[in-house]
Amino acid sequence: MLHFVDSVQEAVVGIKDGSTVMIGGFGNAGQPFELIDALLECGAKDLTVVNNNAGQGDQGLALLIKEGRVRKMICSFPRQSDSWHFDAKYKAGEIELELVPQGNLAERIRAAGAGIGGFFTPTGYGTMLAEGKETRIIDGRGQVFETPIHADVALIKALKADGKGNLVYRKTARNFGPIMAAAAKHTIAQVTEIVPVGGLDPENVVTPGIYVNTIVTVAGSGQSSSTAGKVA
Amino acid sequence: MLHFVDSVQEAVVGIKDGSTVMIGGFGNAGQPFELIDALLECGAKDLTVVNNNAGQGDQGLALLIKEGRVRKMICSFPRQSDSWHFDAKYKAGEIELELVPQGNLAERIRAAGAGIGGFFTPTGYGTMLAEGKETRIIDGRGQVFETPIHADVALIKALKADGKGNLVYRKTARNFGPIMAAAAKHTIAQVTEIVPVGGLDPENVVTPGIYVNTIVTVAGSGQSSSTAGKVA
Amino acid sequence: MARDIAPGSFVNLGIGQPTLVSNYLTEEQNITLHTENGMLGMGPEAKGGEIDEDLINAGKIPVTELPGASYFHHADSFAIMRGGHLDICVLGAFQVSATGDLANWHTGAPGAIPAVGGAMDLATGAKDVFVMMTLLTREGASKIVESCTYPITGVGCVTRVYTDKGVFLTGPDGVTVRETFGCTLEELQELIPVPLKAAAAVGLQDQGAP
Amino acid sequence: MARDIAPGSFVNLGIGQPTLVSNYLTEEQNITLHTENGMLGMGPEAKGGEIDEDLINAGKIPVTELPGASYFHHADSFAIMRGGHLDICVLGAFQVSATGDLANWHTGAPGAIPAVGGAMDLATGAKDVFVMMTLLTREGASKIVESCTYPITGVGCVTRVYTDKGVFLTGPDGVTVRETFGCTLEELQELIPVPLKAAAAVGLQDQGAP
Repeated sequence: MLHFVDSVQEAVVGIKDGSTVMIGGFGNAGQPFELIDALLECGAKDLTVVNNNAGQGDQGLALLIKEGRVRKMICSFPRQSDSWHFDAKYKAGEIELELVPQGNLAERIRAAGAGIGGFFTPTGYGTMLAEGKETRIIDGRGQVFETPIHADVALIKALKADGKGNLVYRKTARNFGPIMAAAAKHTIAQVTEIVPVGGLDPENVVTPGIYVNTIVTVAGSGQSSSTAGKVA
Repeated sequence: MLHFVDSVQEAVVGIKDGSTVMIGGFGNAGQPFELIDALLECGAKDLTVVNNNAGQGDQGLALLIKEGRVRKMICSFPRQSDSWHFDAKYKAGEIELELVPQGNLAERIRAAGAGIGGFFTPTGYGTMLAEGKETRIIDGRGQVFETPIHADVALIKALKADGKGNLVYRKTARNFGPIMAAAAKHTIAQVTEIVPVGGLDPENVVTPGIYVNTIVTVAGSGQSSSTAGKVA
Repeated sequence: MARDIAPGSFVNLGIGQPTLVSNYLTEEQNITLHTENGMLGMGPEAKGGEIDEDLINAGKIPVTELPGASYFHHADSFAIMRGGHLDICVLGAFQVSATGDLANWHTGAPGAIPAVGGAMDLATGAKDVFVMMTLLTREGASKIVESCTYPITGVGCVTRVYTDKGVFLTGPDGVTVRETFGCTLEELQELIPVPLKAAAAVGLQDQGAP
Repeated sequence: MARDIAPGSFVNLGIGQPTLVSNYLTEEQNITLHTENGMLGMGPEAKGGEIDEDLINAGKIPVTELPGASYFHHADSFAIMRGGHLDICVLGAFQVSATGDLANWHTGAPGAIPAVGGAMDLATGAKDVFVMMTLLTREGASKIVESCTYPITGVGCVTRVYTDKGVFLTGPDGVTVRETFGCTLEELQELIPVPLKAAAAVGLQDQGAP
């Protein structure tokens, strides 16, 4: 069932300790900052977080890590010039890291949403990141067996939702939103604007409403509201 | 490289005997009838054809089968009230059939385009269609190993192309077009209209031009030109 | 059956008989229909000037689009089914076994040309698989069986069977009778070659998802 | 290197140095740039009022959109890379082996936090992998090696190496020198610990795709 809620606090209220939480975004584009802040506020801990990175600077996911709420990160690129909170926890042995090539991360998330039990890919074959994994040669190429990444909750950001929960995104802020929405049991989307049913062209819907459970409007929440009109 | 050609005959000229040819469409929606007619005309034979069905009535794929050009069909639903040409060839032992559950067909085509070496799926587990296939239990569910379906050529129909080969489709005529375009070495698209570069909204492109090699305009070729204006 | 579908559900109605269920859905139920050829928000069959050859259902019948619809390609459409996102699919059947095996795609007769379409994906992927069928064949044999004699579509996938004589729940624990139409449990037991249990009087509506 | 990219190619330029290649591409070449965070038709870096936080490249730098661009989600974007649809990707490297193994993601130093991003997908997926690097480390060691001592990114994936001292083809047959910059083949051979072959004078442009 789809719910429209009035605040980000209300949106995250069901997230439990020990949950696996997917968080959309690549860099700042598509990061649901307000939902992450609400998650921090609600106090859920022992989280496994799936994101491309492991937090930047002193905001969002970085704070969640700093506060010790994240037991494990599944990501492709934790190390950045401003990933100091992750770096500190990692060096102190206080956070677990599952490092996944970015395309395997995307494909494993997609597999979870699509009901695929696992797949073989050439990416990572012969490297450290395939150590301990099943491999086989298919059509002459070495391939690694990768498994789906399911989640309890996804926090994503989109540009607009309609009354059926259909979503459209904006430019490269689309990134992980559509596949995380499909991979999580419960998807929470923050959007800049909610339009009536019929307000999105059915040809242009990116995430069908079947993948969305909770929607909250965050006024001017990135997906640059100033230029959003160009996209509609 | 992308080529715009003037006729469907010119579009199919490189298709060789023995090729694997994917043909888009589900029912009449999205069937590239004019390209199929041109394929019939060009005389290529010993074809393996991938389509959801095995031809209907006395047109398109059904004629290709009738004329003995198709050595093997890979499809999910060959038997229809008007699939008499396939039925006759099949009963005479003159055509090979690989029957694939429709979702496995779609996912195997998608896997080819996405560089996946194979995947496990619960669909078909424990049935006749999994006989002889590798299986394993994953998370308590029986699953079957399925392999990608690659093709030499895809013949698809879209609504519009821009000068970069980006495509948009119309309603349920989208069906197999996007995944076949990605799975084939050479994709030939018939479109109702070609618009200049910049004439499609980048947010709404369904098939990026990287997947398209040859484009031909077929005036009023389905994708109901009468109502097409509504979609733009 | 239509009234057993929870408000807000996403539902796929199989080709043929199951399609008729849509006539009994009310607007208040706010059900969204999926068609596996690439659409959510499918409306009723198209009539006259509404007919558009690019807008058809899985049975290749022209349909209409409701506000809030969306279109997607075949792999995305089957990902919805296979990923467990549909609440219910409704299918016809030749046979259903006591533990919910479904046979509905192939008679297995020699010379028959097999065709499967999306039946196996629906059977395996939907959260609940409802079957709609007459209880008996034309020859009077029960279609609820100990184990299917026709080639199966999916293992242990059916959760409810709606027939002309009663409604049955199937699953790991065998067959439970939820409702009878003009006959007693004992009369049903004479027709059906597997042990039937009577549903408890309360909580019946909650037993759909085993 | 820019002039070695065939007209109409689809290209991904890795983070850092390789990004600079875009400054040397001409309009006539009609090259389409891919960025793995979800776009084809990427334009130059955004300046001033063009900057849009929703439009960035894989290095998280604001970029622009060219006419004919398209956006897609991460799985679709990596399907383009992994499915073998990119003609060329250009990457930096710590080391390249004689047979084209690439090491560019991890120093393997104790305590270093590993980060891989899309490097393995690009290395494995593109039709041609071009490496751009100085031939020697700061300590004067050759980065073209018999076999990589750093953890590898991909096996046998590099087809060409562009350095300050020469251009090399790598593959199953070892290293071929295609071009030298201000030095002789013999001088290069003194720097590089694997046997070098001289390219035949003709047909060099065709040797990129083994």
